[in-house]
Amino acid sequence: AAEGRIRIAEQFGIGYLPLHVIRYQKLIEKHGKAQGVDIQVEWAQLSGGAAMNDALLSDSIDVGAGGVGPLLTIWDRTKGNANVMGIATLNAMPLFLTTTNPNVKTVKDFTEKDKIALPAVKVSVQARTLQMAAEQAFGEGKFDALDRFTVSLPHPDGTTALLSGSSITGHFSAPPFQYQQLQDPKVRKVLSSYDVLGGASTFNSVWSKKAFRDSNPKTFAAFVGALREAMDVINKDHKQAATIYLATNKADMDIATIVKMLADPDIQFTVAPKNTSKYAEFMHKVGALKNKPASWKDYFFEDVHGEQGS
Amino acid sequence: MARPAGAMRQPRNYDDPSAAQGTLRPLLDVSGVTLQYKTARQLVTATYRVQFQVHAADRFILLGPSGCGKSSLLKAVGGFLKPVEGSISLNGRDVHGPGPDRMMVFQEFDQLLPWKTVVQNVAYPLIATRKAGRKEAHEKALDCIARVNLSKFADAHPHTLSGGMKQRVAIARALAMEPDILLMDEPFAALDALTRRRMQEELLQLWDDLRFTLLFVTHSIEEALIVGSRILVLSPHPGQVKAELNCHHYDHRAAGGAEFQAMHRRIHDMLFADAVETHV
Amino acid sequence: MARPAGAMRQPRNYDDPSAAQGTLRPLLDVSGVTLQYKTARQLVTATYRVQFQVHAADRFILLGPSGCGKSSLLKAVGGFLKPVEGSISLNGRDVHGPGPDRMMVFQEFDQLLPWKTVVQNVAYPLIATRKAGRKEAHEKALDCIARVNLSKFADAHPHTLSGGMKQRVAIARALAMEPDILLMDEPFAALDALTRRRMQEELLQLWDDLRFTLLFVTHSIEEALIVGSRILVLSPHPGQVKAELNCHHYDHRAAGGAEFQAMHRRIHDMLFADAVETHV
Amino acid sequence: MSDAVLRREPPLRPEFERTVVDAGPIGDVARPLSAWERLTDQTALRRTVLLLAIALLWEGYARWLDNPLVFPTFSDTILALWDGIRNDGLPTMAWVSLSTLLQGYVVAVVLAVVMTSVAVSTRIGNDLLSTLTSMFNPLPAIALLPIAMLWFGLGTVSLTFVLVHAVLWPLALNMHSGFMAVPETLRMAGRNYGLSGLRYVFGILIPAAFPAILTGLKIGWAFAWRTLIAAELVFGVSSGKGGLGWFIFQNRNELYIDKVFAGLVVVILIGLFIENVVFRWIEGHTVRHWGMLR
Amino acid sequence: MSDAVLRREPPLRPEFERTVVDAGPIGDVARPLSAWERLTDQTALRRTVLLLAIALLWEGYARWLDNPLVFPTFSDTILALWDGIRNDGLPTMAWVSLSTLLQGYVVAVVLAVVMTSVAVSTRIGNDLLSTLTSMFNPLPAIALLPIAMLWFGLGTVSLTFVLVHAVLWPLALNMHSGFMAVPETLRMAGRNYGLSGLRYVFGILIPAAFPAILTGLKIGWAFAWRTLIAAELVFGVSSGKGGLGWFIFQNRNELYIDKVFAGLVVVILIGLFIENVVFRWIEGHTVRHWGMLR
Ligand SMILES: Nc1ncnc2c1ncn2[C@@H]1O[C@H](COP(=O)(O)OP(=O)(O)OP(=O)(O)O)[C@@H](O)[C@H]1O
Ligand SMILES: Nc1ncnc2c1ncn2[C@@H]1O[C@H](COP(=O)(O)OP(=O)(O)OP(=O)(O)O)[C@@H](O)[C@H]1O
Ligand SMILES: [Mg+2]
Ligand SMILES: [Mg+2]
Repeated sequence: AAEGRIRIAEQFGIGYLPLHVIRYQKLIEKHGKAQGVDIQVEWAQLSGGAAMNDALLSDSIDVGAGGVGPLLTIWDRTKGNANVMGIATLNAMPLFLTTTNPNVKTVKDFTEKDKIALPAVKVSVQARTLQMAAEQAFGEGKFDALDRFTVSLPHPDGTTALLSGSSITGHFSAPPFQYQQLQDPKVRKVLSSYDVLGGASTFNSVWSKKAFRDSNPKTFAAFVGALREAMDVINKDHKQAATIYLATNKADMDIATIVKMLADPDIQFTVAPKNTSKYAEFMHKVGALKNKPASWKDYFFEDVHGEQGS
Repeated sequence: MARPAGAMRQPRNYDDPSAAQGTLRPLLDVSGVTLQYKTARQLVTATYRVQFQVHAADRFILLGPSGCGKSSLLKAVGGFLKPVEGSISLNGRDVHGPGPDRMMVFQEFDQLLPWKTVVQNVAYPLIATRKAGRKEAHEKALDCIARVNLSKFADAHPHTLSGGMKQRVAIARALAMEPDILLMDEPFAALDALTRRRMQEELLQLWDDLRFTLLFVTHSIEEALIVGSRILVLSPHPGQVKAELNCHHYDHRAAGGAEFQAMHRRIHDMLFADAVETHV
Repeated sequence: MARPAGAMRQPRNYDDPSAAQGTLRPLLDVSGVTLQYKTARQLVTATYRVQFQVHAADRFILLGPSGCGKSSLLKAVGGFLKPVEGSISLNGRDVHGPGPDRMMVFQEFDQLLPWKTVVQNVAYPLIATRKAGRKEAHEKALDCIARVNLSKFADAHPHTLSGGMKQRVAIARALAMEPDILLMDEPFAALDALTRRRMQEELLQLWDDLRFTLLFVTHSIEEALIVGSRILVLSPHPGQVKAELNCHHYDHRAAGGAEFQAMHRRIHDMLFADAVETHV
Repeated sequence: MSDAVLRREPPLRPEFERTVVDAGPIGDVARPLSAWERLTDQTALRRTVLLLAIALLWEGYARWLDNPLVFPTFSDTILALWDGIRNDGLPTMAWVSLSTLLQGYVVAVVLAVVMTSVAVSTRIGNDLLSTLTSMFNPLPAIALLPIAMLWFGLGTVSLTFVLVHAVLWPLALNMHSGFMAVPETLRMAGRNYGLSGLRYVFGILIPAAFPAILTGLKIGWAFAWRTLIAAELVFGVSSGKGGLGWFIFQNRNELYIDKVFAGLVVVILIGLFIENVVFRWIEGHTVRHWGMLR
Repeated sequence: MSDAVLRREPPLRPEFERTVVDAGPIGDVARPLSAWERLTDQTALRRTVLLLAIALLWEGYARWLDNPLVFPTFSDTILALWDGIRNDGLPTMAWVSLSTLLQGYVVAVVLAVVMTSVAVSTRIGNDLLSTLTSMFNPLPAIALLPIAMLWFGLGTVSLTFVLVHAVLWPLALNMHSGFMAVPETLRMAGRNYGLSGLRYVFGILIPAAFPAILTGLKIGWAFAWRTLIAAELVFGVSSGKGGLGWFIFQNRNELYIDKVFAGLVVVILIGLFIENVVFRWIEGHTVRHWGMLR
């Protein structure tokens, strides 16, 4: 394809703030000009990993965005043909397992009577993290000990189900739902993904086909440059970032809530992958990945290889 | 099986009025009945202030030109149509809706239930009204089907029958019910001369056996004279009563006679006079 | 408007055979036609090896008892039914499927298009076959509707008509087409004596004007004699040819006469003989 | 048989003749209706009362439930609707959805007519329609998504494609079975006029099967909405103009359940309008007017 | 008018009478069919050939496309299907889905019969059905999710509820319009027998409207599948004993597109079976046998 066009898909949520900033401040256009190309940017919002994959593989978009799990899966499946790889990460965020059951202090305390909602049983990042936590709690190989308590529910439905006191007593979700849940005194945090992985971990990344990067080097570079600049904007001025978030999402949330979220040390906006290889190893071990990456550099383009990643 | 063409019903002493005077209250009292159809765009008056009384065991004929409201009148008596003016009462009680006491043979060919075979069609009303058990109804149905000469087709579905055969099934269905009042709307119109005659004889024979009350629409003067005991002559659209005539003294044997011919001509002229009025 | 009842078609010199001899090749040749209906469970033979020829300008009558296959024969000529044996040819060419050269009046009341008004129903085939423009068709339709005495109901939809009125519309529709061959299946069965007579006269008048070929099913011997020029008498189910008779010399005025009566009786006996054979 | 029956004879009555009055000026002699009858005769009124009752039930149940995160009250929903109209551009969103939907609907109707026409004309066409319908009708929209994106990319065309899938099969099914149920006499009348092919389909089959086709259109309409709303969630928005489905999705994500319900109420209102105004009008001027439907 | 026409007279022919042969032994005199005619007469054969052609087209297009992650070839799909049957318990999953589906279907059918019976008996019932249908029919299943969870919790009952929603409205619509289109004469015949209420509905209306009802049942069946597959993802019956929808969802998430297609093929196969065996049988023994459908 000719240089000068990039189609980016994003999803819903605070995690995609860097993309919102890029869009709001027209950063790609700016970086493109610097390289001497006029870039036409098209934005789409898609609602889930599967739609993202369909769109990317059918060449409806050039850049997709989503969780670590889908990135690893699509990298694994397209290795050798479409060659999809990560461009960079968007953030590192903790994912919380919350509960309304007062008897549950650790994951070991879940019983038959409990139901844990996840966005997708077995395959979502939350499900993988829960499996890793189970393995840590119950011993090597027992990663599926909690699977039978889990049910699939989209975050909003899971949240309402948890808060309205139905049979859902546990929920492994993501920002901002987990914070909304914790505002309710009934709800407590059982686990954070940071505990399981031993530190900050990437939640969302962006990825594309190798072919796109090869045939559009300048556009691609402009996108990476824009992404880095957006990170700087966010990290320097929480207030401005929050304003942009509200403007692009038409959400009438309280600006202070967002600023507070951005100021949370657990929430980082960075292009450097954090603890992704632990996921990769685990997924390979349980058979979800056929290829075992030697390091995170196997599934990210060189553009971020200089970062302190893991 | 059908009887040979010559067999006739037993003679009755109609000509002795004192013997004939039964109850004086009519069984069916139609008084001042106006029937109208209202559609979004127009209003059609089918009959206008029609008045007649039918006594028990009458064979009452409605005779009139096409479109004069004969079917509508019959439907009103059957309880399917509400008069906008006047009243219809049966045994002194106003008619409210249809019922199995007044079995109807409709003019249309599509009155049989397509999902039932001929014998099922005839047996069904017997079963539905609990007049007979399943087996009894079946036997009775077979018997009536034989009378209309359709035994060969007892297990056929209605859509495989010819027009006349369908009408014969409908007749068998009505006869099997042995209702107190039988409403028949040109039941023999689709039948050939031979079959028609046989059906007329069957009907009269059955009447002789059961003495039900018959309300019969026809457009054939001859049929009216043979089948009926009293004839109501209606004017063209909208139907109004033109005359009521006695005709209990004619049967098939009388058909050739001079008196019969005179009566035929009288009615004929009555109807044709109209035509001249209207169309010249 | 309809003519007064007395008006008759012009006299024709039927009795001079030399004048009548036109072409010798028949227009319609039905030879050895067996018609069968096959359903999953049974096989019904409607007619068996029926043979007849219709010449141009014939008024050919099919006469026979109910269920003998008259309608089926007419449908086969119309191209709606394929014979399983024998052949039907028109002008020397085998009949393949229906066409507007053979306009058909069906026996059923539901042959009118319910979504068209009376006048539209009559005009539509003219427009569909491009025989006339929209306006011309409309005028012609109104004219034909007047002939069947339904002008008042020209804008009514078929479901608001009585049975006889529906049939008259179907007749008007066929007449308006002025087809070369007109197939009519008991068209007057639902009509009262008066209307029926007027329709018969209209039909004969039109025939006199246009000299189309008429194939006409009826179950009335009298109607057969008056309307027809030649009668095919069929046996009961399955229909086979019993006789072919000439009757071009009868019209309404002849109806009372002795010769007419004799012919009537002859056909009557022919049909009733059957009845005795079959039913005793 | 008893003798009593045998002897039952009607009384002899005198004959009479009457002169007939001129029937020209007979007008409407219907009895006047009572006020109550006239009121309950008004379909619009009856249905409005019904809708009010449903709204009241909703309000009552929601208040009793007292769980606004799951089931907001009717009044809250109406407030949210008002807010959505004023601040979130709900009418524009509804219009975006509606216009996409109409496109897909029209395409599907045309396709259904073409396919069923072919199906009634040839035996192999019949086989094809029947096979395709039974194959594709049960497939959920998501199954078509990859193909849609492959062929048409992201955007309205793909949505239209999925909508066509939602409408086409039920409509074709209804149309086809409607065609098949057309009475033989009517078919014969049509073929007697020399009609064939499309002229036969449009001249005879479609009007004769119109009650069934209307049902198909209604079902197709409803399923187009269902599919559109579900598909908009997945396809999301491109180039910034989301529809009703997106509005619902977004508000669900932000847990504004009252706004979710407001979005659904818009769908319901459009549905009521289409049924009670558009389809009712069509029915009144076609099948009811023709006496094909009570 | 030309004189030629006026003078056209048929020739006079002699009269004749014939004796009629005994018609008793007339058998089937149909002409024997040619081998080709007999072959193409076999609906099953024609449809099998058609299916093979579709499979070939699929294989060809997929090979040409060469994008197995979006559109796998037919052969790959069949291999994946085989693999799914042997290793992933696909038959069990299909059975899980099918049994849930049947439950919802049966409930919906019963409800539809009840609702339309009420609707034809009373005017307010008619209003109610029409209003409810136009309100709820366009609502996507996700709109019912919160309510379903509230009332029935997670699990099969909720799934059934959503299925009922998918089947009920289109079936009720078809049923009701079928009832409304029953010819007046048949209605009158039924009422003449003194039938009313449910006996009237079951004795007259349902058989008379059976072609429309069958269409409704077919559409309902298809939409039950669509909804089930979409809803299983969301309601995701507790992990472990998922159905076909779950199988498809999981494999889509893991990008095993050939398995996704294998799952869809199972849906298609079930659809073909139901249409060509079950519904065909029903049609053959009812509406076709009764001459109500060609
Ligand atoms: N459903 C209807 N809607 C409107 N008008 C109707 C309806 N049925 C009948 N009519 C009108 O009522 C009048 C009388 O019709 P009806 O069927 O009673 O006549 P009829 O005497 O039975 O005629 P026929 O001998 O032709 O059957 C006709 O003018 C007809 O147009
Ligand atoms: N569609 C059909 N399927 C099967 N059998 C049929 C069908 N139509 C007619 N028949 C049978 O064919 C025979 C002749 O029927 P047809 O309608 O031709 O009779 P007809 O002479 O017109 O009788 P009528 O005077 O009663 O109208 C009958 O025995 C009938 O049962
Ligand atoms: Mg009548
Ligand atoms: Mg016939």
